[in-house]
Amino acid sequence: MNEFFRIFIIPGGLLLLFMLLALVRLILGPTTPDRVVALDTINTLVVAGMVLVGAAYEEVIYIDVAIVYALLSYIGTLYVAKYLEERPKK
Amino acid sequence: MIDFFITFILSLIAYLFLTASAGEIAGLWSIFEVVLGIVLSVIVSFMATRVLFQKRSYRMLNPARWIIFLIYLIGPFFWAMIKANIDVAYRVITGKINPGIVKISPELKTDLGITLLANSITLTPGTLSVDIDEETNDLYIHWINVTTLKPTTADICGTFPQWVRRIAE
Amino acid sequence: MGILLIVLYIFLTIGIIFNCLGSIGLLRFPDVYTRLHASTKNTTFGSIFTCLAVIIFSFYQLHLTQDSKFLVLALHTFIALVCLLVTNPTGAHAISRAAHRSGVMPKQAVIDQLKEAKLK
Amino acid sequence: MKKIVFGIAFILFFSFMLVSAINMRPFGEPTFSEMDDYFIKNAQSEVGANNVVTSIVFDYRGFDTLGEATVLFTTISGIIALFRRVNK
Amino acid sequence: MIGNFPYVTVAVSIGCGLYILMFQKNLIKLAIGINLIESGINLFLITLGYRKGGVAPIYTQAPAGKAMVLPTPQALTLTSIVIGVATSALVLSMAMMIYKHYGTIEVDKARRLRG
Amino acid sequence: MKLMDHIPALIIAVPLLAAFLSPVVGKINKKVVGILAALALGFSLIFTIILAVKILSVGPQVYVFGAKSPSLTLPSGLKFPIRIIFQIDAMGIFMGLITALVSFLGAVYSLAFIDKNNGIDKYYSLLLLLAVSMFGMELTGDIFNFFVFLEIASMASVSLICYKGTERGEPVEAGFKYMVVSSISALMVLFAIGIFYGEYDVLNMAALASVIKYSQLDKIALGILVPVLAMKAGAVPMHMWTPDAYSEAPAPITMILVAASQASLYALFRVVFSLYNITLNTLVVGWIIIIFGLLSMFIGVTMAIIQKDIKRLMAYHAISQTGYMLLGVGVGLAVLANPIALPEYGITAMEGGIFHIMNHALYKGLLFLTAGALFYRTGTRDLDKMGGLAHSMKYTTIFFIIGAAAIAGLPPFNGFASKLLIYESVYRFNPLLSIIAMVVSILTLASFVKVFHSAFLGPQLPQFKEVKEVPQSMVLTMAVLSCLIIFFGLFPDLIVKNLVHPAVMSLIEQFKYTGIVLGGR
Amino acid sequence: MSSFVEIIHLATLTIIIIAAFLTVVFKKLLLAVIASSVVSLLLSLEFYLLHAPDVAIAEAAIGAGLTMAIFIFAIRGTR
Amino acid sequence: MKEMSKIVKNITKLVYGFIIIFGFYVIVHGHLTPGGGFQGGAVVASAFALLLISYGQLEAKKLLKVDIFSLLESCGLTAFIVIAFLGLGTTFFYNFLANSGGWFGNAVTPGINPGDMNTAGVLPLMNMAVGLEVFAGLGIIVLLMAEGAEYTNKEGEHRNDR
Amino acid sequence: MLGLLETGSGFWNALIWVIVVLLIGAIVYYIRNKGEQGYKKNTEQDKPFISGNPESSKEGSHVSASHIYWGFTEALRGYYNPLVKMHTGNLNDYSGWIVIIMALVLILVGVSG
Repeated sequence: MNEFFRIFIIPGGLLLLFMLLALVRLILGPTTPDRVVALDTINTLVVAGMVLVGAAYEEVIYIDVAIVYALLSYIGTLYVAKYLEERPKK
Repeated sequence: MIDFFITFILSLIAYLFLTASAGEIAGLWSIFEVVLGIVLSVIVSFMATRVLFQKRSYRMLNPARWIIFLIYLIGPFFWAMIKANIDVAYRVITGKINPGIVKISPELKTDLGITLLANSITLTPGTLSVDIDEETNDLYIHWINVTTLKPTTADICGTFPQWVRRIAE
Repeated sequence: MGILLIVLYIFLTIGIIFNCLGSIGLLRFPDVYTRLHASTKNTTFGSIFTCLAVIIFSFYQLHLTQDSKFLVLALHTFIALVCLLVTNPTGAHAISRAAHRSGVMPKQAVIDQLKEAKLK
Repeated sequence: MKKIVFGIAFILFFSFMLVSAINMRPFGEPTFSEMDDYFIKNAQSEVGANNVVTSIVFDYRGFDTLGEATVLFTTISGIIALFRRVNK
Repeated sequence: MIGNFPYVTVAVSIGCGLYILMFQKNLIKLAIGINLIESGINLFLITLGYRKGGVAPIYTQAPAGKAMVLPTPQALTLTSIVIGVATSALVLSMAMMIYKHYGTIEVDKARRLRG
Repeated sequence: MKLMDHIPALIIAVPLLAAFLSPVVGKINKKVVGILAALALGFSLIFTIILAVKILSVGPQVYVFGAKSPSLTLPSGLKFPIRIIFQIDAMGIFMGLITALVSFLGAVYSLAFIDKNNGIDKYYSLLLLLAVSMFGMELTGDIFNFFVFLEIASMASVSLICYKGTERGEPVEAGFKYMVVSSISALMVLFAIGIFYGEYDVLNMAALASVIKYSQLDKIALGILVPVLAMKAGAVPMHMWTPDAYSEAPAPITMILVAASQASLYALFRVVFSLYNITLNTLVVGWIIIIFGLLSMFIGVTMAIIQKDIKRLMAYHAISQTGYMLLGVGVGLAVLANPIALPEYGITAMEGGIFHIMNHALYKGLLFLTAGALFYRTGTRDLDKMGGLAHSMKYTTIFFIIGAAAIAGLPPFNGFASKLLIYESVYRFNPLLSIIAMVVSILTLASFVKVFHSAFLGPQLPQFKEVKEVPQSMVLTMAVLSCLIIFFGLFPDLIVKNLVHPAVMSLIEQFKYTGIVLGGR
Repeated sequence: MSSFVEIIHLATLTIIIIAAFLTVVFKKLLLAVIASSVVSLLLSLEFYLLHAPDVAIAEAAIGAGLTMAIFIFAIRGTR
Repeated sequence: MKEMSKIVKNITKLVYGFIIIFGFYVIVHGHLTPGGGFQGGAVVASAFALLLISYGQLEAKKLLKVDIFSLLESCGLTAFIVIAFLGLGTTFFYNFLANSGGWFGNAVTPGINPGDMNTAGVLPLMNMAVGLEVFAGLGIIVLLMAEGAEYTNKEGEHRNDR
Repeated sequence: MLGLLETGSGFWNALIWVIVVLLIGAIVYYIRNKGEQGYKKNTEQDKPFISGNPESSKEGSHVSASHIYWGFTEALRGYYNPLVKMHTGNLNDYSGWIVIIMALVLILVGVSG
């Protein structure tokens, strides 16, 4: 195990474990926006975790995945938000 | 034409930033890479110029504004962000909240300015921009700790509007 | 090396703590807007620090080994960080606006000027 | 009645899936890897690409990729044909 | 410690997809079910190619002295993912057309062809 | 000659190129697209015939994509092939001939049948892609490549079924149903491929056949592959998509869809015979296939009798005829491990079943085309509303009689020859099966008498006074099919000896199939 | 240390399983779509952890952006 | 489909070009870094989806034309199959440029290296062709489904008539 | 010989069949020609009768498709009712049957060993 792995794997892993907390909100969330917020939080955590895990594996090319993830999860969020915005009120 | 050129330069910079590695040119890029980058940037400019320059405003081309932006980012913005996070952390732990949605009129003219301000507000103390009035550029802000019912702009975002005005107007 | 390691550990610890607080805040707060406060601010802030840790460490390694891959690591991490900084608050804004328009009102709100204004 | 029959069949099938999942070779330890070792060893010299996956996708199994692009083309043709307005 | 848990995930994912296809009545839900089976199978293929302690099969600036995971399943999964998005696009546009003509997307009601 | 070596690739590549170009051509001129498609498929037909002659005289062919030479299957020092290989033996080229013929005729028939609205270029490119995917399924020797082509086939056929969906809802509904079931089947095939890959790290079918052990996981793969491929072929009780899809598609497409479901039938035989062969428990799997066949025959034909929609009736007959093929080949499989019974009647039964595939494609194609001709002139598919059409559509009537006689197994048409082979050999296996097959044949005749009576006979109805004969190209297509039917009926021995028997032997003898790729072992 | 990687695997897979169940359970279509998007995003992370970055990019791009988009178009179209 | 708020639109303006250039980077570096035609194409198509969602349909239709995309898609596929045909001197899909010394023909140093763009024979060309096809194709899917959603839902039935 | 198809327990030759049919046809034609030819066209002799009654009008005599084989389906009502009910056109059933058959085949293959 090299230096990188030793330092970065535990923070990365912890970040990914915090997803479980967000998942609870995804299950409980009384309204739809709550669940979207949980999704957004999961995405942020995953991006940060991906950067750390990539650094831990000492694979520089892995960071590209994190960039794609950060850019595109945002689009998904926007789509849901747009749908919620246009939904006819009951 | 100048729009096209600016887009070209920006995308070339982004491309070169992405592909920096070992090579002949400045020890970072190979020649082939740069040539390919120029070709791709031309294509991207064809696709993105009409999106990036819908309104023909070249105000952001002034390098002085970029420096102010960097100073803003590192100085007041970052400091406010630290404050914000400690504040939210305190609220997470204690659970003391007193929320409400209030309206402020920062009186910014440009779209870029209002965008910058809104995103800054979202990342700073106890505030979250909920909605925007498209005509008058008024921001509706969710404030986690309402102290006054009729807040001024300074109550909520401190010196940000001045900074933003300096950067974007 | 010693100072660097300490800085690194501090940065990583800050990152983890704030991410953790963000997740807990997501659970603890009563309604969408306050949850957005917690999740957006804290997770973004935490991610900045973890990314900064990676960048600092890779610059140090670059200085040490002169291997170009650490430069790539630093640059790409920086780009990821910028993407996160640009997209996260915008996403939060979009969600909160959508939530308000779809009829989810803030709980325990002392004032709601947006509802009074009734945009469209 | 119908639902009960379907339910029983579903449970049976699902249990078969679980059995096959447990009977699979252990996670992370491939028993045979002759073909893949060939790819890993020879992709750089034969194709000249650093990325072994891309060299498989476009060279060793390039015909699959043609098929895959064709699938996308087929779908798009189908969707255009589905949403076209008939001019009379 | 991890055992065959990835394979179990695959089985559960495929099972959930099949459950949706068998018991739920919304056409768009059926598309989600197909997507779920698709994800399960993609995970299955990638899991087959994993080798403990391996790194990605890319030589560009890879860490030295490590084995590489098997590349073929990754190529196959790439194909399968694109096929999956094509499938869901076609299924969903057909569901929209059915709604246009029939005014419903319930499986029980959209069945003029029978007997 | 250099080009001769590349024919297997060209069969696929030429129609594919035409399919990719047809949207561009369609922008320029709409009328040219159809001719382009027919031309490309004509090239394919010619190439297929050349290849068939070569294979039947020289032996099975291989084509390795991207290798240093087209026949270099094994790079030095390897036991298994690493590239995608087309391995074409007699069975594959037999199916390829059917596909080439049927799709070419379908394209020609479409020239007049499909009205020239703004979707015409998409129609032809989808038709070409459907033909390509069928060729791919039949010629390929790589199991994952087979999956890709299966997926193209289902996409293209669904899009074509929905082609009329802009005006009515029923085609879209049929397409949706077909899409859901076919994507389930395709995904399950992919699952089985994953199991094979995980166990043996091999994707080539011949290499897989040489190492397969029939372990626990292989059994599960078999248990997934057999029902799923039988479903794509339209076996009862998973046949419900068939009448929907066949009845709502445009007529030439229905004809090609029959060939497409036979391609999945071919894949089923390939899996059972070439991949597993005698490692599996032949009696059980054989009986499973026989039972599929019996149920298909009987339920298909009884459901057909009560139908009122002409194409739906024919679709149920398609199910019923698929039952014959399954029955014949299933008997062959059940006695595969038995060295006495196999040459005595097993091979004959399989010859009957496989000859029936070609016959079925011909006469069912002809019948669907006549149904399309009726629809083209009358605008309805409801038998209750038709009547007296023999007065105005003479050629169509004659073609319909030929097709109906062939499907009912009346001598001297081709249906009789293949059914006779099945009856006699199956009688030696189990008399009951043979009797059921004959009863089904009688019921088939009965239901076609009904169609003939209600559509063609009777006085000329007033609403059909203006009806004329269909255009030239449609008549030509139907005439070609009728001539083939009569030819096959009069000289069945030519076909059976030269095409069907080698196909059956290539299925039975697994070592030949593996030997093409791995070198005679 | 490497057992920690296994814990990450387990957590990711557990979330995938739970989200798959949620997809079945949720009756509202939008929620089911959100849950399936969680499955797809977490699948991308799992691919990343299994050292398949090519597939992870494809899954992130298609699962996060495009599948969500077309599903939401479909829900809008059938309203 | 209406437009979204001003903030989202402005951010879209900035991010749109970056996503496209990043997608192109993923496409052309397919043989060096993770990525390739499909992934990059999907990323670029996501940029179109972003434009569509934040600017609304009317605005986006001025910028993105289905006809042009359809043409590009055919071009990409045709280029792909033509490259495959060019190898027909040896076999279909033969990599005739690899290790030839010319364009994209440098021999690669075996083992771990920083990556040279000018390698891998026809792979980069195929990547570009497939990337063109995929981004045009997925763009068409997104555009058409957005239009179809307006066409099929109940409110849009009378309003939207091309 | 051309057209000779060995079927395992016999043979089939379509040409011989055609020749036989032609022969029989010739015989029949010959016998038919032997019959009386003394009727005149367009008279009472030429008119068709059904059971001694004059033929009814042509439009009324056409039996529409759903009435053909009415007796057959009526007699087999017990078989047809469940069968038609099985073809619901419900998409859940389609996928359900596939799963049922897959489970059955898996059991059969698994048990048989």
